[in-house]
Order: sequence, then structure tokens, then C-alpha cells
Amino acid sequence: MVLPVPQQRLLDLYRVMRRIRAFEDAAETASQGGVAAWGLAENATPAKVRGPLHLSTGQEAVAVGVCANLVRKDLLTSTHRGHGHTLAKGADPARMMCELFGRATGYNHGKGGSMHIADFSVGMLGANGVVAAGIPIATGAAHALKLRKQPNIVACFFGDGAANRGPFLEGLNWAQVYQLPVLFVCEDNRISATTPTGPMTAGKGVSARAKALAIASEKVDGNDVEAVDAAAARLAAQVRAGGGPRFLHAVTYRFKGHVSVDPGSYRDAREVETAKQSDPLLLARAKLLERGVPAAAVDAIDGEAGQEIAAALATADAAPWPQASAAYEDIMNTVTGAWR
Amino acid sequence: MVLPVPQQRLLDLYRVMRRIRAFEDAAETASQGGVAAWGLAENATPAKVRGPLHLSTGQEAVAVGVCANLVRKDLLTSTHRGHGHTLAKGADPARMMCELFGRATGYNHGKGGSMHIADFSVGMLGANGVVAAGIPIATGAAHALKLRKQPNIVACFFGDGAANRGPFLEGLNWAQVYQLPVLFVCEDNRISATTPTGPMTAGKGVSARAKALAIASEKVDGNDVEAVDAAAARLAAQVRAGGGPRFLHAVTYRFKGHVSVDPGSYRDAREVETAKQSDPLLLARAKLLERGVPAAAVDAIDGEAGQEIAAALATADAAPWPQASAAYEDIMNTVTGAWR
Amino acid sequence: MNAPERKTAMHTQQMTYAEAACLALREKMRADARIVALGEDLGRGGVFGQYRGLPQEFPDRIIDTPISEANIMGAAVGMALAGLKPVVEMRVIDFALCAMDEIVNQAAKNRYMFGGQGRVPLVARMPIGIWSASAAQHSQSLEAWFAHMPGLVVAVPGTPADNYGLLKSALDSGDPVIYMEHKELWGLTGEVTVGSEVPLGRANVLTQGGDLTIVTWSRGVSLAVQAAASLGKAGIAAEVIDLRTLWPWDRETVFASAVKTRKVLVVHEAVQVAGFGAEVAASVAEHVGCKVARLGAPRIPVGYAQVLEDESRLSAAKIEAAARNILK
Amino acid sequence: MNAPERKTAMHTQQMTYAEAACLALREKMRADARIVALGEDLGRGGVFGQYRGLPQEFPDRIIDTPISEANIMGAAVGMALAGLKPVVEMRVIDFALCAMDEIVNQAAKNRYMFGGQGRVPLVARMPIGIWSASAAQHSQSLEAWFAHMPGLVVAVPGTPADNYGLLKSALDSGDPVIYMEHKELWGLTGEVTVGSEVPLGRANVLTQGGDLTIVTWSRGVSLAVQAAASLGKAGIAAEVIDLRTLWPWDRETVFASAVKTRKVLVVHEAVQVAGFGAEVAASVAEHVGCKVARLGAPRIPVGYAQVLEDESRLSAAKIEAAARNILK
Ligand SMILES: Cc1ncc(C[n+]2csc(CCOP(=O)(O)OP(=O)(O)O)c2C)c(N)n1
Ligand SMILES: Cc1ncc(C[n+]2csc(CCOP(=O)(O)OP(=O)(O)O)c2C)c(N)n1
Ligand SMILES: [Mg+2]
Ligand SMILES: [Mg+2]
Repeated sequence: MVLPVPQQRLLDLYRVMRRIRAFEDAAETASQGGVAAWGLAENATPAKVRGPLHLSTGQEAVAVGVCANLVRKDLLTSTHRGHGHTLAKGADPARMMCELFGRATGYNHGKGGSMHIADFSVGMLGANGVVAAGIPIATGAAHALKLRKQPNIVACFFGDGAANRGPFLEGLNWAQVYQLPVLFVCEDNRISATTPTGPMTAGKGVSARAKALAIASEKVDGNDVEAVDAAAARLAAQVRAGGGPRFLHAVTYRFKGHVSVDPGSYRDAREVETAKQSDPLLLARAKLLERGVPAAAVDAIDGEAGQEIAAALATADAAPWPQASAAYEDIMNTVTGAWR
Repeated sequence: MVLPVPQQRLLDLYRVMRRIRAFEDAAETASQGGVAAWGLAENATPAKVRGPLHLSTGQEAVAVGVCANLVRKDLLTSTHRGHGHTLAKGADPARMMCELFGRATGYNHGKGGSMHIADFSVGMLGANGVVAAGIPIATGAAHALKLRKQPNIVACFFGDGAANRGPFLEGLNWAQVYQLPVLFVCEDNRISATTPTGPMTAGKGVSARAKALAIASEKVDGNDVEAVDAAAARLAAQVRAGGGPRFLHAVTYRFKGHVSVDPGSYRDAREVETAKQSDPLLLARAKLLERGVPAAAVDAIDGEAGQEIAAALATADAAPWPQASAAYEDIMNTVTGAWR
Repeated sequence: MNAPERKTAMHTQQMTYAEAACLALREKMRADARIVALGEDLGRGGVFGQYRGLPQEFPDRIIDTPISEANIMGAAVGMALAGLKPVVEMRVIDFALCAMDEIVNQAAKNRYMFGGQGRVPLVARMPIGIWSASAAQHSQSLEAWFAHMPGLVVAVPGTPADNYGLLKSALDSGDPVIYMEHKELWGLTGEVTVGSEVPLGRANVLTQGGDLTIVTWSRGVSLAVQAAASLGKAGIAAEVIDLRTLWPWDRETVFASAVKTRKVLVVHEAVQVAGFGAEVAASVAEHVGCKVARLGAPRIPVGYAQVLEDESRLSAAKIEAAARNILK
Repeated sequence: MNAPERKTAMHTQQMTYAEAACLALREKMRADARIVALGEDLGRGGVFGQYRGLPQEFPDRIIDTPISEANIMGAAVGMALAGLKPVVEMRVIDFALCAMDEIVNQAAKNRYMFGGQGRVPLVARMPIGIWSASAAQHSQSLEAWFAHMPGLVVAVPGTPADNYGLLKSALDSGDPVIYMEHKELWGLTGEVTVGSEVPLGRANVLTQGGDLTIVTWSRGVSLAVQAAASLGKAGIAAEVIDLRTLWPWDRETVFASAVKTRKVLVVHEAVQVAGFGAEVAASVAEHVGCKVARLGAPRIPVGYAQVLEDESRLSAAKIEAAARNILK
């Protein structure tokens, strides 16, 4: 069955979104009951994923639509909610799952976990536990690319809440001043942990702020992966052509709580239900079917994603723990204990 | 000689500007040769004003025009370049000079010097050695005024260079979110130490940034004290009426180097000469004469300012030094030495 | 503006470390209308429940803020100067690193630098410590930094009773207090004497003993008591001292114990190198001249996997081993 | 992209502490095109002249920046991850407080937290110390903070030769280096061996002596040598050790001297409480068990007036008095 090109692209985008969803769902399950976070008492039987887990469930279209316009040598900085970005940039779900399980074979050898998931080999420079901290790092990486005359760009993801932190201003100003190759992407899920972002944000939101710095921006439906893809394609091309930074404002929704152990009870249940009707996976699937792609073909992708993630879980489960001595590696002079 | 009211106001404004100019000139002279700053070697014969001295010479109209619209219980936060703000808010030049001379009778008992000049009794909450650091403090003070239902406002001065620091965004956002009574005043002298601010600043400058946060702003000729006065009157009234923050962008010029020992040789001498033709004192004087105020009346003000500052110098010169033991006052538990 | 003060009769009650903080703050807020609390997500009672119930009782004085640590802390300085007593919530100390200019250059120095013209009576809460699998950016303990900084008071409660009593004293201090609750103690239950206060600068001697002194604070407290119990079974009598505040710190109590036991072990969760244990050990060595030893974390970031995290964690067994070592 | 390496023959030359830094950076920048420097006002050679001539020679690699300390430091992390070796100028350490998240949570932890996937070879220059009449916000010395922080190297040169040699080693370290020049040393002249390097972690024994050991660094070095000379006239032989780097620090050299003299005085300009002197004194007490004493500043902000500032300043006389005290 030969599909016309556009459907092939949407299928590809759908495939990555589905992989992310399956990964997040599996990680969430593996984290149940064991996280001593969010005011809960420490559990006697630790879950397989012990640490705080910020799920991007419902926001897959932003990561996927943007990263579809990046090449391997392009760079990316992420947030605390970084699984989607990492997978979309091309990381291996099994090595990611190993990291979440705290295994020696994880990307960070068990040193980072979910909040610091990274795959430098595909240019994914790391999730970050500090809101907005990726912004200056992204501008610096872009500055290096420009100084080194490399043809690549940096995608810098952050949330709506991050736009109220100082580094947002400092980083955007910097990128525009030096005309750096960075695509800023605001994943606007309209909430910051338990606080609606709107009332905490002055003015007409993030795009207005970018505009005040003369950074051209586009606003898109962040649940429509094709819309994100198209906008990212336009903006990334401008950035790549040396036009300086661009800004993408993608409006989306967080289906889950702030972390996996957060039931999110501060939100109206109906609001969540309504939002789920715009699930980016449902939207993409509907489009595919509407355009004549057989349901079986889409189902096959779902099945493959499920298998892939099941395999990742099995790999992670069987993977070795780090040695205690590894705690003294990746840092100067501590391996011998001499400088303890 | 009875003058029509507008000239009386301009005369009053002129008087304060002249006081500031005389103060700055005297402080500058008293600082010659003794500051071990700016790469110069430490001098064996310390000057009377030893520390770094940031002069606002040429920028007097901004401080005076704004503070003419404040009452004593209104609050003010300043910058490293704070003499003008302090005098305009009503501080005593003699106690200020004592502080610059490091005497026990200075406002800070010799603990702060020029960079931390303050007179809390007139609501002047301090010059600050950290660029943009006054902005969060001003928003907090305004927040307190609002929560305590006090009828006062806060004036928050900062330079053009400060608008690239994170606290600028955080503070302005905060003030607008909580609709706080603060008047932000950007003293735009178009330079940050030795670096022209323009090329370091993305977009259409500070007003655009305020606008992006939905804070109404006005731009004025910061050398025209009547223009500043009029704009500040409008904006301060709106702030006082509970309309939330407002923003005043006043364009001016720094006649001197960044600090008193800086010859400012990185600037084109002609640029400085040209700028001096818009000296706010010359402009105000010309207006006064044009409107029929006799030159003698203006000269008299100049003479009075000179005498006042000469007296301040004499007071400072005769004032006692702090005791060494004062180093352990104004801080907990150190006075006894018990916690050394 | 002050609400009528409600006198609380003294009685004891079981509660958690988090509940103790809530109660202390509630009492103080009822008594003093100048107290406000500000920080992210406070409107839902704080991410550790340490403000639970307060948003309902004081809707205008528990303030939700934008994610703006620098401005949260800077605004608190301005609020304090304009007559309020702000409680500043930094969520975890790691985020307070986004507000260091405001803490160090502004809050700490204000009173001194301006010659006593103003005071900054704020309480900055910045939960510290390792917290199950939270890795390098959510597990730090930086109490030594603030002890080093003139102008700051530093409190490190290790029990519900102290979290109750010290928070109240912190709100009375008149100077900025760095108030460090430990993230793994929120659920710890203990007896609290309602109506009491714990003064700043006074240590608590938890066990008496003549063989060695163990000085600790925060998360170290219950572990040191455990270690002392185990040593006791082997006939070794350890005197466990909980400093409770690191500035001012109770040198008299520590020195008196050191004179008695001639062996002082300082235990803390923070990195050992240049930790506050160095200050205690150096002071004891200078002023008493007896044997000293320290137990702190190795100079590595906290890792995510359990086995890595454990390298940075304190435990009763590690304390016991260090105690036996100094007794050799 | 590398320029052809120019071999410099070893020879000695008199120069200032600032010139020594310029020369070191120039040599390194000629040899390695990945080195860039960024900070405010660098285009005019730096506010202390410590980049003089470099903007002319490397117009594209000496980068003027907006006043954005957080982004300067954060960008340097990104630059390092993307293949450059940035030298970050913070102007004075007090402003580095605006970039603490970037230094501590990002630069210091990156290599470890990401399991060695990346390295952050940046050199963060943050001049420290009291500087005539610059008061509380421009006079701090916070070396102890960074020594406490896993992942950071800390260098504190006290002479032109060391500023030359250590800056070169810092640029080779591969990990983030907190490089602390002292603001009152810029004009200090001394002999520099051009072409040499000073390894990280190696102390310099400046005077030999059997009566007591004085351990110091940065501004303390020349004052301690002065004090030792004065003590020498009174027949007291002091061994003065300049640590030069605080992480790693040369414990072997200090311990060996302590074993010999049995009396160790640690001297630094920073506040004494929880200063790095506590680490040295505590380590000596633990490992050698001899007499220790510290001389640092009282726990007060630095005041503006000379008489107040002097309370926080080191002097040869204060060092001599402390030395005589430990000898009692
Ligand atoms: C500087 C800082 N402050 C606070 C936090 C705690 N925190 C973690 S995520 C979060 C909300 C972030 O909101 P947003 O940027 O919109 O991202 P989202 O979680 O919605 O993806 C907060 C407050 C943090 N990690 N860093
Ligand atoms: C956070 C911080 N960074 C750097 C400095 C050093 N510095 C002092 S004044 C100044 C320039 C400030 O420019 P601007 O805000 O325009 O004020 P102006 O000096 O022109 O009045 C700089 C960079 C500082 N004091 N604080
Ligand atoms: Mg959000
Ligand atoms: Mg300016």
C-alpha cells in the first residue's frame, strides 16, 4: 500500500507520538506507589521508578512536531517534563527506561533519572530540574554553533510558567542580540504545577514578550501535530537560514498531575475530560482515517509501540544496578577517595 | 516679585536640580585621586570620598521631575547612581556628605557610602550596588502598601542596562499581576558602564517590554524637567488611584564617566559635548529667563545651592569618624564578640 | 490591623513535622496581622502540606506567586522594609539558588549597610536534604553557606517540637532567618508542647554520656539517637547534641560536653568538605583541644539510583562506625 | 579551527597580577581557538585591565554581553557543551550571586548528573575581596561556598606567577573552575616564568620553619610572608604555605608541615565562621591532631568607612598576633 507523501509524514509523526504515549504510560505504572514525593510518606516497597516523574501525556504533538524538523546534529534543551522531547529527538526508549529504573545501562548510568533524562549522542542536552534553566544553556549552545560556523540549530523547550522567570528575558534578549540559531518553543499547558499560569502572567502572554524583543513568533494548536510540524518547519527554516531566533507558542494541555503521584485534584474534572477530547493522538488518528489510511495500519503502529515499550521495560528490569563505586566516577579526583 | 505659578514650580524644580549638581560636583572633587577602583592603584593619600562614586551629573531632571510628584511617605528604590534620587526625595545634603566621607553622622553611620546612600525617614530605601536589585524590592514594598491599605506609592528607578536583567521581567510581571502601586522609572542614559546599551538590547527598548506586560508607559525627554514632571504627574496619579503600575521611560545622558575615576575615554568627546548642550540645568534656566524670570533670581538659587553644599562639606569635614566598635552594631550577636 | 491575640494554654499533642510548622504559623498569623506567606503553589497548602489549612483561614495573606524566585525573595525584602513580616517559601533550597543576590546582597546586608535604618524580619523557608530519588538538583543541604553569611540567622529543626518552636522564634527574630526544614522529616511524628517556643541559639542535649559527644542537626538527629542507642548496648555512652540553630550556635553546650568526653564527632548530611561540621570541629579543636572527627557526605552530587544516593546518605550504621573510629 | 601553536621559550619577566592573567589567556587563546571570553565591558579590556589587548587580538572571541549574569553563566554552560571553552567574567563575585543556579545546579552538576555524557570546561572568573571603600556588596570572599560544591575546582592565586600559571591550568582542567582573583592584587608586581604552568592542587611553601605553620591563600599570602619575616626577627620560624587551589587542596603538604611544627594557623580574608579555614583546621585536627587556630574576618558585612573596613581586613600585624597566640 503506497500512501501519498503527506500521510506518510503524519504516520511518522503519529508513530513517535504513540511511542511517547506508550513510554509515559509504562513509566507511570512503574512509578505507582513508590515515590516519596509530593507530601506522601516514603513507601516501604519502592516502585521500579522511584523518583519524581513529570509526564508529558497529552502534550506529545509539540515535541514531535518540532523535532520532526530537526536533524541529529541539531541540539535540544528540555524541561523537567522531558521524556517526549528525548524520544522525539531520537533516543532509545530502552536506555531511557533503564535510566528511569536507575540502572547502570541508562543514559546517565543511573545518576540522573527522569528529571535529568538526556541523550547527548542525538543532541538532546538534558531535561532539567530547574524551571527555565534550559533557556540560557540553549542560547549558549546556539552561540557556540554560530561562532564555530556549524550549520545546526538549537530547539529550546520550556513551559508557560517558565516565562515569568528572569532567564526567559535574559536568554531571549541574548539570542536576538547575537542573532543566534535557536528556536524557542513554549509548551503552554496553561498550568504551573498546581497554579493556573494565566493569573500569574501579565500582558498578552509569551508571544507578546517575544515580540517586544523583536523575535518573530507563531502561535499554534499544540495538540495538532501537523500544525506544529508546519509552523516548526517554517520557523526552523528561518533560524537555519541565519535569520536569528524564532519563537513557537504551542497551546496544549497536561492530562496528568504535575508529577506521577499527584492526582491533580485542584483541577476541575470536567476540564480534564473536555481537554481529552483534543488528545493529539486521537486527532491524528482521526485525520489518518479520514484521509483513507486503514485503521489496521494505525493499529499496527499502536501495537508496535506497545511492543517496543514492553521490550524496554523488560530490558530495564533485567539491567544491572550501578556499582556503589560509580558514585565516585564522572567527577574529578573523587574516584580515589583522596579528596573526600 | 510675585511669579505666576508655573514659573514657581519650575524654579522649585530648578532649585533641586541645582542642589544635586552642586552636590555631585563637590563629591566628585572630594573623590579625586583616592579611589583604588577601576584598575587604578591604591593611593597613599586617601581622598575624602574614598569609595566608588557614580555621579548622576546631567541626569538631574529625571530624579527631580519624578520626585516632585511624590510625598514624604511614598517610597523610592534607587540604583548605584543614587545621589540625585536621594536629594530629590528630600534628604539632607550634609548628612549625605557625611556618609560619603565615611563619618559616624552619615545616614548609614559610615557603613554604606555613596553606593548605599539612603534616607529611610523620607522613604528613600537605598541606593544599591547590584544592577536591577531595586526592582523586586520596590514591588515588594508596593505589595506591602497595598496589603496594608496605605495610600502611598513606590517610585522605582533603574538604568537602561538593568532592563536586560531577569529581575526586570520578574518585577514588572509581579507588579502588574498584583496591580501594585509602583511607578517604574527607566533612566535611559544609553550606556551601561562602558558599553552602549543599544546593541545589547533586543527589540524596541524598555517601553516595548513594559507594553508586552500590559503596563502603560510614557517616553519623555529626560533632560526637560517640566516634561518629566508632567509625565510623572500623570502616571503617579494613575498609580495612586489604584490603577496598577505605570512605566516612565526618560531619555537622558551621563556627562561623567561611569565612576568618578573613570575618564570615560571610550566615548566620543564630541558626543559628550553635544549632549552637554542639552544640560537639563541650562534648559531649565533658559526657559526661566525666556518666561521673564530675572537672571538674578536664578543666579541666587545657584548661589544658595553652592552655599548649602559648601556647608555640607564643612559639616562632613568636621564630623567624627565611627568608632571601631560600631562595626559590630546593626547586626545580631556580634556586638559582644560572642559569635565571632 | 492586628487581630486580638489568642492565648494558647500549654499542652502537648502528637503531630507531624509538617503539622507542627502549620500550627506554629497559624498561631503567629492569628496574633500578628503583619505576617504574610508567599511562594509558588501556596494556595493549595504548599507542596509538602506545610501550609495546609492556612489559605482557607488567611485567604489574603497566603500569596500564590509566579515562578520568580528572585522576585519572591526581593519582594519579601521590600515587604519587610514596608512593615510586613513575610514568610518566603522557596520549595526546595536548590531553587533558592535563583534568589541568592536577593538573600545575600539584599536581605542579609540591609540592616547593616544602611546603618540600622531598616530591618528585614523575613523567614525564608528552604527545605533541604536528600529526598528519595530526587537526584542532584533537588537534594542539596547548604546550611554552611548561610552560616558563613553575616546578617543571617540559620535554623535547622530536626523534630516536630523544634519545627514548631523554632518557627515561632524565627518569626520574632527581627532579622532574616534561613529556615531549613528537611524534606524527609515532613511525616515524622512527635510530641509538641503547644504554646512553647524554642529559642534561637540553644542546643538540645538528647542523650547524656561520658564517652564521646555527637553533635548533629536536622536529619542527623534521629539517626544519631539511634546510633547512640546501639552504642549504649555495647557499653559506650554517647552524648548526642542537636544544635537546632547554626547561627547563632550553642558553643557553650558543645564545649562543655567536649571538655567532659574529650572526643567530638560532628555528623551532618551535607557534603563534608567545607560543611558546617568543619566549623564545629575547628572550634572545638581550637577552644578545647580534644579529638575531633566529622561524618558528612562525600564531595559528589547526589545520584538518582538508590545505590548511588546511599553513598550520600547518613545512616545510624555510618554514625556508629564513625563513633567507634574516634574511640579507637 | 585551531591556530598553529606557538611555542614559548621559558624566561622570566616582571609583570603585574593583571598582566600575568592577560598573558596567560593570550597564550592559551593563540593555541586553542575554542577559548572565548564573555562578560560585561570586556571589549574595553575588562574593568580591571585583566583582558587588556585581547579584544584587539581576538575581536570575535572577546564577547561584550548584556548585563545578564544568569545568562552569561548559563550560556557558558551551553557553549562548553557545544565544544567551546568559555572564560566567564563575573566582574566581582558579588554579582556571581545573580548566577548561582547556573553555576551550582547547571555547570557543577552537568557532568555527573548526565553520567559523563558531557563536560563543562569553563573558567568562571569572579574577583574577590575587600577593595578600598567598596562596602558590603563589592567586597565578599566566598571561596568556601565553592569548595563545598561537588563538581567545581577552586583556584585562588595570590601572586602574579600563580595567576599566570593557574589560569593556564584552569583552562586545561576539563571541569568548571571557579577562578578567584583578588581585587587588591591587580597591581601587585612579581616575577613570572613565561611558559610555565602551576598545577591544580599543589601548594607552594613560601618560607620554611619549624615553629609553626601558617596556611593561607590569595590576599593572605604576602601578608603572611610579611608576618613571618617579622616573627623571624624575634627568632620564631614560621612555615608559610600558600594553598593556591582550595579544590583540590594540598593536604599532604599541610599535614607534613603540621606533623613537623605541631601548630597550624590558618589565615584568610573571608569571614571566619564556616570559611575554608574551618575545613583546613578541622582536617589538621582530625588527621594530625595538633594545635590549630584560625584568623578570618568577623561575621559582619564589610563596612564603608576605613575604620569599619579595617575590622574585616587582614594585616601582617593581625597575623603576627595570632601566630604569637598559638605559640603561647
Ligand atoms: C526555579 C524553579 N522554581 C520552581 C520549581 C518547581 N517546579 C517544577 S515544575 C514547576 C511548574 C512549571 O510550570 P511550566 O513551566 O508551565 O511547566 P509544566 O510543568 O507545565 O510543563 C514548578 C513550579 C522548579 N523546578 N524550578
Ligand atoms: C548585577 C550587576 N552586574 C554588573 C554590575 C556592574 N555595573 C555597575 S553599574 C553598571 C552599568 C549599569 O548600567 P545602567 O543600568 O544603564 O545604569 P547607569 O550606570 O547607566 O546609570 C554595571 C554593569 C552590577 N553592579 N550589578
Ligand atoms: Mg505549564
Ligand atoms: Mg545606563
